[in-house]
Amino acid sequence: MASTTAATVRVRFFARYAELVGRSEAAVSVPLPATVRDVLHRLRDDVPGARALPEQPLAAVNLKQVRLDTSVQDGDEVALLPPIAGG
Amino acid sequence: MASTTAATVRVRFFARYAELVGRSEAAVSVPLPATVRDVLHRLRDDVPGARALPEQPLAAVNLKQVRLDTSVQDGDEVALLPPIAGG
Amino acid sequence: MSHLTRERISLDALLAAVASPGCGGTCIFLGTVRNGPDEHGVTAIEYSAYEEMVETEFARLLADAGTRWPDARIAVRHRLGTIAAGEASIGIAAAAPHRAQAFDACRFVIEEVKKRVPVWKKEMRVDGTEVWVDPSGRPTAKPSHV
Amino acid sequence: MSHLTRERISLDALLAAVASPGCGGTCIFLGTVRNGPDEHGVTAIEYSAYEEMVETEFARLLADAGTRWPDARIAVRHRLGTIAAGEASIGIAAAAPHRAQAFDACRFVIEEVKKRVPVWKKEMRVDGTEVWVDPSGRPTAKPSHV
Repeated sequence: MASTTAATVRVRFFARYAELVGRSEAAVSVPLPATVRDVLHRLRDDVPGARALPEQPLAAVNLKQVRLDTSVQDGDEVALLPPIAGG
Repeated sequence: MASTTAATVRVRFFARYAELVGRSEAAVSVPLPATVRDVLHRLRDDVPGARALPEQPLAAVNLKQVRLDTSVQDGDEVALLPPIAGG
Repeated sequence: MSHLTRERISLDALLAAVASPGCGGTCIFLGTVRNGPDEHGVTAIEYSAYEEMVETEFARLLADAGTRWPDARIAVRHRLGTIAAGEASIGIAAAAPHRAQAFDACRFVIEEVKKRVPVWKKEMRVDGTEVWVDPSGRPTAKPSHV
Repeated sequence: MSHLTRERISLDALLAAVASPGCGGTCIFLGTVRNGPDEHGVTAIEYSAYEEMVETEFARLLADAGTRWPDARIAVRHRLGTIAAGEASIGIAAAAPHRAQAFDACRFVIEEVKKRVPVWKKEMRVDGTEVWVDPSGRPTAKPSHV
């Protein structure tokens, strides 16, 4: 893809997802424009353990839950959230 | 009324009703059969302060709320209850 | 154990009475003597009751709640006497396996108390007046000590 | 003040945070680690969270509650770390002029927490297994330490 700009996002894994991936965070670079879904695809290529994650996990960008088609910018923090079980 | 049997009931007044009547209890005798309403009528005749009570107060017989047409027996405890304001 | 007390209501005692390994949700209600902008300078409320009937009515009411929510554990304590503004007059704790039961059972108890349990209150106001509270309307002011 | 703690949840602190002269009703919810007949010998639950997001999500959630119940005062504390069966993982207190607001606001907060606040739990069972709880289904058993 002929993109002149790339974004590097910090991806964080929590709870069971951190166990599945075998780490609690990763840095991922994607050509812009990009969505959370693009980040997920790149993650599966770059981080072997990430293939164990579900296809459509809950996600947050910069501390706010978002849909997977939400766009990301350079420096964003993307979090992948297992089913919420608080309280 | 030509009744051969009479019942004596203990009537108790609470909260504002005790203040209105000027006492917290009275003994009232009524010919049987009799209802709580009969007790109330006799009370108004016997106890001057009782005329200040409302026509149709909440009433309980033997610790249970009842309608005014409930019958009373000798030895019953009749209580006249101002509007309940607990909690 | 009596449902009436003249001491401060102990939340810890209520919680201890309902705690159970199978209960994951506990709902507590505290009714406190209010002295807000809608009140007229309430310093305290004097609570009185038909005490024998309060006990039997609470027993009936808790039996009713037990029929509706068989898995809930409920404790209730009503305080009598003079209660200063800000202090609790009633405490209810309902524990249940799931939170919906705990909330519903706790709410049921306070709503039924308001309808069925023969307790009365007289507001003590800063201006020296004392007013019987009639929840069916607004309290009617009355000169002190009448 | 943080909504997260690793210490026991203090009911007194929650109550102090919401007490107000104008509030006549306070509803408290405590969520406790359950080990009932439907559980499989749960000795403790390990709670973890996306802590920064928990704080911002609680702030949003309390702002939402404040819009719905402007007169209510609400405090919430979620505990993280290993919590033994019987101990509280969350405490919510809602005080309001009238009890309906207090109940509704308290219930709203716990329901929203279950939906929005990124906290996870792993059950520790007597047989040594550890199981992530997925509220969308039953927890799936998994060998220990995998």
